Amino acid sequence: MSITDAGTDASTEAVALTKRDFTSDQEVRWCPGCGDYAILAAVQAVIPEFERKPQDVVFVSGIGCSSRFPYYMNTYGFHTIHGRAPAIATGLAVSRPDLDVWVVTGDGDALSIGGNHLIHALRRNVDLTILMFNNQIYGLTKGQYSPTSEAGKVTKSTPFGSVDHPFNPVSVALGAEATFVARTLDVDRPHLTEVLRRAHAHRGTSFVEIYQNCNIFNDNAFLTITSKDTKEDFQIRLQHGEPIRFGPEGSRGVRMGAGGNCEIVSVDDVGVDALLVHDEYAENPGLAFALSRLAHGPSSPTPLGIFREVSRPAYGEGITAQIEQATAAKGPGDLDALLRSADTWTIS
Amino acid sequence: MSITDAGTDASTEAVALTKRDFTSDQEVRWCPGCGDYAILAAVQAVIPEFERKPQDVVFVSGIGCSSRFPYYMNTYGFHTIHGRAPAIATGLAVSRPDLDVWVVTGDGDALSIGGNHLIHALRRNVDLTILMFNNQIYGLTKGQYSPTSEAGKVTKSTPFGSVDHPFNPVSVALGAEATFVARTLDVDRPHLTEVLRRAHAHRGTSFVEIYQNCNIFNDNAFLTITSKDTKEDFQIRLQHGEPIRFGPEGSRGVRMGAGGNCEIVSVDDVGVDALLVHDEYAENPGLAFALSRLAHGPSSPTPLGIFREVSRPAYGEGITAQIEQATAAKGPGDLDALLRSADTWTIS
Amino acid sequence: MTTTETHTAKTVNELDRVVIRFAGDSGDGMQLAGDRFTDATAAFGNDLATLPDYPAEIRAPAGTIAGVSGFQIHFSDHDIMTPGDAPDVLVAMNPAALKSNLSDLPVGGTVIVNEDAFTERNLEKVGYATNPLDDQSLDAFTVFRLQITSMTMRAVEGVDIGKKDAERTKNMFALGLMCWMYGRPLAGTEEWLTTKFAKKPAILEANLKALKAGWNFGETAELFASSYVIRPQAAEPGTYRNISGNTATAYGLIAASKLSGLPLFLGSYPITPASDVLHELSKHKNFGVRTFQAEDEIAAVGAALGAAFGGSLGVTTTSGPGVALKGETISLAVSVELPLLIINVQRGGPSTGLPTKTEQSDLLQALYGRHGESPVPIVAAYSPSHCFTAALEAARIATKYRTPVFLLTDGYVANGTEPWRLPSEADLPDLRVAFADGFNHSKADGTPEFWPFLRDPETLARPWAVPGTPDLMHRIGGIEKSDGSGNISYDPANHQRMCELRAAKVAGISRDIPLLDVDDPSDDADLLVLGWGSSWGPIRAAVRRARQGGAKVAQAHFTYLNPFPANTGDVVRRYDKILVPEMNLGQLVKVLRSEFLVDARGLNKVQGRPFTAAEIAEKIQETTT
Amino acid sequence: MTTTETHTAKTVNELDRVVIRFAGDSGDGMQLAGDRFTDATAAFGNDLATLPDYPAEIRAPAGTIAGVSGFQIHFSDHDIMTPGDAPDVLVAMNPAALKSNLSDLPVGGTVIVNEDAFTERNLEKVGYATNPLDDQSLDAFTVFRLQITSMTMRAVEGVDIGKKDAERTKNMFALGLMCWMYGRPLAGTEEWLTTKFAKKPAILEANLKALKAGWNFGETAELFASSYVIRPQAAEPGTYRNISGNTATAYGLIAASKLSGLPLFLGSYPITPASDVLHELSKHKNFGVRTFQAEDEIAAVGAALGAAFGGSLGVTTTSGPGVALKGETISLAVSVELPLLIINVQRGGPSTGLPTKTEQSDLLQALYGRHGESPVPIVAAYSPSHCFTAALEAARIATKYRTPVFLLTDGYVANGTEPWRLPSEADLPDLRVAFADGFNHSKADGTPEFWPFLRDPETLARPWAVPGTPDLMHRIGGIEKSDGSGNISYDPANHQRMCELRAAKVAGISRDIPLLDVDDPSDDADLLVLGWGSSWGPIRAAVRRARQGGAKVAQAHFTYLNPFPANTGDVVRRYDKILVPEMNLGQLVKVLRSEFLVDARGLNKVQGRPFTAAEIAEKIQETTT
Ligand SMILES: Cc1ncc(C[n+]2csc(CCOP(=O)(O)OP(=O)(O)O)c2C)c(N)n1
Ligand SMILES: Cc1ncc(C[n+]2csc(CCOP(=O)(O)OP(=O)(O)O)c2C)c(N)n1
Ligand code: SF4
Ligand code: SF4
Ligand SMILES: [Mg+2]
Ligand SMILES: [Mg+2]
Repeated sequence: MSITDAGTDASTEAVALTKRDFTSDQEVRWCPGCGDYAILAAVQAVIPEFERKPQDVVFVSGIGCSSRFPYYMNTYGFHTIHGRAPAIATGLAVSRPDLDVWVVTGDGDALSIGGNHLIHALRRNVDLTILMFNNQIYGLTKGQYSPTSEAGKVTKSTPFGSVDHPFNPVSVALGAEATFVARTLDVDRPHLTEVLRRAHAHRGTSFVEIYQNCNIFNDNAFLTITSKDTKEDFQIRLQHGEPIRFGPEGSRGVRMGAGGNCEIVSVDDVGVDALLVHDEYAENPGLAFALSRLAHGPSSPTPLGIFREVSRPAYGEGITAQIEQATAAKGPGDLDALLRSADTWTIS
Repeated sequence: MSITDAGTDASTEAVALTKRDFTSDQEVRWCPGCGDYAILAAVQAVIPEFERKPQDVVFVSGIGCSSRFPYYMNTYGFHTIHGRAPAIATGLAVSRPDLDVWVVTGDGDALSIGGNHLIHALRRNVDLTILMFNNQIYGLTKGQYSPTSEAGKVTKSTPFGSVDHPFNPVSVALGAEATFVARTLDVDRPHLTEVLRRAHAHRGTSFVEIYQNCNIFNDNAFLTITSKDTKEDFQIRLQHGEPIRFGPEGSRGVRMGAGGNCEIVSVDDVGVDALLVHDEYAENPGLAFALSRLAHGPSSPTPLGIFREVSRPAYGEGITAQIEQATAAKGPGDLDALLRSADTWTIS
Repeated sequence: MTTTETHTAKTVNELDRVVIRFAGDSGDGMQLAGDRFTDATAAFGNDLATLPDYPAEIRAPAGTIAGVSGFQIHFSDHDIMTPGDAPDVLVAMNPAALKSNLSDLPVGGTVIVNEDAFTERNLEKVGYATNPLDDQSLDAFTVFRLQITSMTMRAVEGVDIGKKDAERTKNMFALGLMCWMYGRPLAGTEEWLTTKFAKKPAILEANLKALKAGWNFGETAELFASSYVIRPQAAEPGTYRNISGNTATAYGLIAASKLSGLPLFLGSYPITPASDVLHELSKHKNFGVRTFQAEDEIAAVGAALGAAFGGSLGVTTTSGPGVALKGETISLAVSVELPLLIINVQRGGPSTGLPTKTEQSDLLQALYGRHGESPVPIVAAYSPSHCFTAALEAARIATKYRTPVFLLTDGYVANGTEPWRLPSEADLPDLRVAFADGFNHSKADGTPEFWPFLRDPETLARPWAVPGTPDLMHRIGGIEKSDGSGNISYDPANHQRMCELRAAKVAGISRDIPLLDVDDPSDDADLLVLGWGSSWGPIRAAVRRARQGGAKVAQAHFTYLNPFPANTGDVVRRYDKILVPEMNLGQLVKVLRSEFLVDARGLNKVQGRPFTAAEIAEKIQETTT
Repeated sequence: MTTTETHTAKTVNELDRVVIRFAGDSGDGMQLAGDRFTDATAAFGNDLATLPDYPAEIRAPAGTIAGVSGFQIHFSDHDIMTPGDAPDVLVAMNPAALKSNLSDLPVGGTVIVNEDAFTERNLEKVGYATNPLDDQSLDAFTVFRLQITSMTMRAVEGVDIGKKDAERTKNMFALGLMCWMYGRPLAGTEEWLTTKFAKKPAILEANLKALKAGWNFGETAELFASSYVIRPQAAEPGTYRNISGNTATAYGLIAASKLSGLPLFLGSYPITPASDVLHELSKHKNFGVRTFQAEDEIAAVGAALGAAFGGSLGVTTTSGPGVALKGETISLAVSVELPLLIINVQRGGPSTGLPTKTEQSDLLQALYGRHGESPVPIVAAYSPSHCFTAALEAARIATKYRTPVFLLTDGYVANGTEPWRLPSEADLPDLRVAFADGFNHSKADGTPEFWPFLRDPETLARPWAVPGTPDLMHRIGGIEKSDGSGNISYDPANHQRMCELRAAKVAGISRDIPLLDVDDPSDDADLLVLGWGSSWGPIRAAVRRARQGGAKVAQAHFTYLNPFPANTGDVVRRYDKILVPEMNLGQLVKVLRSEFLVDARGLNKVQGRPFTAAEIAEKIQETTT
């Protein structure tokens, strides 16, 4: 059987798949209360909608609590090494455009050791759906600060507080030419589900930052934006084509300042017409970037949703096209001819 | 002699230094006509102004044609390995805040293999002056495309044209929380010199992209913005506090669009007051990012100058401060006391 | 059963050594109970060795085998080398703990179980069809079924805490009971609890009550006929503390920094089981320690090398997968000849392997895991406290010879603990380093100049001229350099000379390290048992045991693995048979065979856990008879 | 001197072998002249071997020693193994070329110099105080002083090109002259030039004129008393071409892909001297080849492994520093047991070392450069054309045994060329691979399931089930896996079993590779010369030479270095003395000593250039007498 046959077994008739079809028999081993459970449940619940058979789906991960994810999916899975999942998945996606390839990673895995592979995958627009579980901590190694931890964080490796200024993952992705960038929350199942749908539908690299609570080493990191009391004030939910409003009865909004940076205003003061209308599809990432700068970490009103979705050929398509063109032009490779493509001489 | 004594030898009296003091005895070995010569000359000419003695200056580089730079400076120098200069320089700068540490790197060195170290140095704001010679090619390895090469580039490794979408180095740096970001040109000595002055004066990481011509493997890559005929139309020279204008008699300008992206306009059409006034010091990087998106590669009007300079504590300062605080609080380390800091018992 | 109020006069039996294993769910606080018992034991003056053993998952599901966390302590009235092969007493807080540990218990051993946890649900989770407390499974052991949970709950009744918190104090009950049984005073633990829960008085009260209740239960229950006493060991006079290998490594580095006068710079990326060295060092900033949690292992070693270029004691700590990433930078350090310490706290490989378990399988990587001819000296620690000395030695070699040095420890010594007779700073070696401070060469015309690769004829070390030093400005790099001047050189003969000089420099260190010490009391042994690193404990214990059984066996142990001590050839050629126990598939043995052409044979265990003395003793037996 | 118009009848002498070295400034086009001469020689049917030698700088300053570029060709009427120890004829286009190459020329050798380039300025640049053409320095040689530049300029006069372009054709003049001297026809070169400069007719014309002028000059000048003829070799019948090692490697990979039915995926990051494999492969997309220039070496090998997981033939090409970065990923490949080719075109180390020069110093890195017990098979190519076969073999082993495999070549075979008798696809081995396509195990209740680590009992290979295959969904990873099911397992005994199984799988390959072939014509040699990789040529030549001198010497050469061929122990134990020439400080010799306890000794050269046959022959002489 050749690999191109693999995905096309006609015997699998079109029976609707369910969550159960995507659930492996492995016992889930995160700490009780971990936000990873909710994300797993959401993925397992939504993935049947995508009408890909389990055998055509692959989850690739690095190392971290989050990277245990593939074991729990009844698909193909590859739990690789720390930080390298985007690179490994690139090879898979480029060589097997017929597959549906996902990457599950953590804030340390993706942005610390794996930063370079992530930004290059984004720049190339490899056809991957990347879910980054951001708990702002190293979970698996028991609680050191991560590149998304807030400055001053006291952890095992920073008993006097970290002196690092953190990354804003959405800004990093936009600076790296990402074509799809979104942010969502472990605890908001509908929002998470919708973002997953959109991310999966996007061709090229989709980068999804999922705020995820690590109740053991960084509990309540996202409390302001998740708790009933404060979430209205702290969640700025982006909706394409709509003026950006939030707060009780949409009383607050976002305006584009003259200097190219977004500012939060009172709608009563400025009027709805002054508000910025969100445009997911803006070719220029300026708007998305400006939105990403509204909050550095979840301690101020934080945009959630899809920052940007634009279309650019996926990397693998370009490679496949060159193969097709070369084959059309030269015919399929003839080994004997290749070896004899230089000056030859014959001794008889 | 302890390392803290090293920099403070009183015998070096305050004689004004000259270019010659910073020129090593090593023969310069770039191809004739290479843009690197001009950058070397500019650095050697301006550095005496900074009133640092040669012994207090260190150039650290990776691997590449550009990375040969340290050999030609009569300072301390470390020609390291491919992509790792920012990491190695971080250790040096953090442990020796008394030194003036520079990094010289190429587009491949900094953005391909070294991308992760670069973005983390920027995020941390380590006190480094990083000069990235961008020739949009791998020079030393004889001409493969780099992460800044334009899409479709035909090189030895991409005979059918590359299918990679390139990075915009200024956007990458801004997405990575850089505090100082500038772009300049090998062939414009005054502009280059002024940018070097500003970069050196900045505390924290200064990131300078220098367009550099590789006349062997990527000749004339920057021709539109350097040639007499076209440069007026293609150079957008950023000046703090000034409306952004360019073109013959400043006939064109840059306006901030409603969607947060910069657009090029005719000044006659919109009037000077509608133009964007450049603000290097804007705390929010939105403006700088929007400007960076005006051009993707030098084939359209390209902003040159200082995109952003903001102040944030340098990483090393934070580390030093913690040492000072701990020492003030606990006194200088007492080894015997440390060993005995747990329960002890005595056998006699 | 229930506590009885009857006060019985209990017998006290004297023992010379005991091994206890606490085992329970990750949430049961077994590591804490073990630590406290260890401290009490240390303070009492017994020699001891410990072995914590925790699951790879952060929090495996409660009650499962994967979630079992164990802590073993071996203590005695004489010096001991291992945490013990098999426990004499197993404290099992739930069915999973019983199931996964029972096979280690020798026939006749004692099991103390928390009967309350043997619910149907818990039994099912681990696949017990019937309750092992009720069938014949435990017939070979002395079993004590205690309702530890209920007794604890009763003890803390009335304290103002939630049910969950109350239940969590059951580890203190177990600890109290064991302290009673082996005569460990409670005072130290009480003090410790008081400090720890100073701000949570209710929790404190509950813990103290549970602890006391455990003790009292032992004292009063008719269940236990006797308690035991293990006399303090007759150790060398001095002040002692209990210490783990990772802490000893951190202290050794701080000491090396003080003694050398070089500020300490640690570049590290967290990884099990090495992270604790980073954690420990980051606490001691008042020693001028700079710790840098890098973005990855390459940046970590790079920053350490950059700091070394600047005159710091540059150190990087990691485990095997991290070393695999650092090879290119270590090769640069070899080429530029700068001091650098690479500390590998080895764990189970290949790849992610068994990340929380121990192994000695990175020796060949340390020797050869780089491109080109790239020799690096290697020092290995053989016990928790020896990590201190080994770190000092590694730093001494690195700074004196201007070379990267590997310090190999492993999960076993890193997390294990033992009593350590504390040295005084005054007794520690002088490690001061002289930086270059002037010209060392003249041009043809007599102008003085600085040659960064003009070597010390004795050590072959090059001068270390740190930035900031007037006149000595120079450039170094990874391209081959001219012998002496250090300028880039593609000259063929020079390259050969430089490769040979770098090799000779490292080989020459053999003149500067102690000879290999052979313990051969009968002086006519045929068999030499030769090891390195953490297998020292079980090897020592096994050799002692074998000798007691009448075997003639010699023993020697490497702290220095590259170069070997100068007398190694003489030593190994003196014995007919050489047995090399290693926690790998045979790495040192390969090097010995190659270097000395002796038919050394391996005893190899790759199970994520240390040898037991019995395993080695058996092999000795087999080899000597 | 000037050309004369006198037409003299020239003698033709017959030679059996000649070594010519073209040397000049990087800008002088010596590589091109060498390449063309080689092609003409190949077409003529001589056996040949070439050695290009270019500077590390892209463009070192004109006229300097650092800027000298050389190309040596050895051709003969019989089979030869090396590009020749010393040139018979040196063509030196400027003083720097003369100075840096003269020491290699034996007394009596011929020097052809371009007198025009011996200007005061050029002499000064390389530190000649007086013109060596005018003092006694060249007395020991036969010197021809030709005004190559001026003659070229005159030849191309009237062609419509600039002065610089005109001057640049002087390499064609030199080539034309040498072709005349050794009777190489010009037709091939003329054809090649015509294609190359199809769009630049003026340049074409100038080049053709210069070429012809050179030939004519030889023909007519009274300077050269004779020309030489080297008859075609009596080689095996077949179709031949000239090929470099890097091209042969690329072709071998394409062939392996076709023969196995697995699409080829190359993940690579450019690095000298490996980049040309990437360049070559990226041309052949019509073979379905996917080339991925990654952001770094880690991504390159990662992507190749990802592609292998998907069912491609995953390959990564690099040199030593790149391998140093790939160790962690290779260790993952060992653990997940997926096929992967890692091709190391070795260069001078450590660190950046001598990046454009050759060395064999990464053998121990290939064997041991990873953490944990991480065995990887190793194949090494011994000549340029052998790279093709070696690549096929590496691919066969990787896919059959589901393991990463190292293919070691080096700068010498990679850039060197030799004639290659072309195989036909039909004669190449069948490398077809069977993916898993169904269940292979049953649960206790009889439900069928797929066990990704249930091994083939013969090869110990695990099934390769690629994504897209129905029913076989499974997860793999770097944590230790349960033998069979492949589920994560921390079980101690399982870990030992898996480590041993992985080792046994690799060791078992020895049953599947040819025995070590020993060439011992007298059958009573005492000395065995044993080598690996590219030192084959000089070893063969040296052994032949030694035998001609009467020495009894046996010779064998490893293509497979892990595992060794099954008979290796027998072979090495059969000889009293074993000599192992290596371009390193002794790596294979270490392994042989360890494995077989034989006192093998090294002959070690680490100079960035291959052994000469004389160096090895001398050592053989010394050892056999
Ligand atoms: C090469 C390597 N370095 C370090 C580690 C140790 N390590 C494992 S996971 C991890 C970080 C985990 O953090 P994150 O990616 O945020 O995932 P989380 O556990 O928080 O989900 C580290 C440092 C490793 N396994 N491999
Ligand atoms: C680990 C490693 N990988 C690859 C190389 C080969 N290499 C050297 S420089 C270089 C790229 C040079 O490009 P750039 O950084 O843009 O510098 P330039 O030469 O253009 O100035 C590469 C791929 C190397 N020396 N080391
Ligand atoms: S440590 Fe944190 S992230 Fe990891 S499983 Fe536990 S709660 Fe989740
Ligand atoms: S190859 Fe290009 S970048 Fe390198 S020295 Fe030559 S001109 Fe400059
Ligand atoms: Mg995390
Ligand atoms: Mg470049």
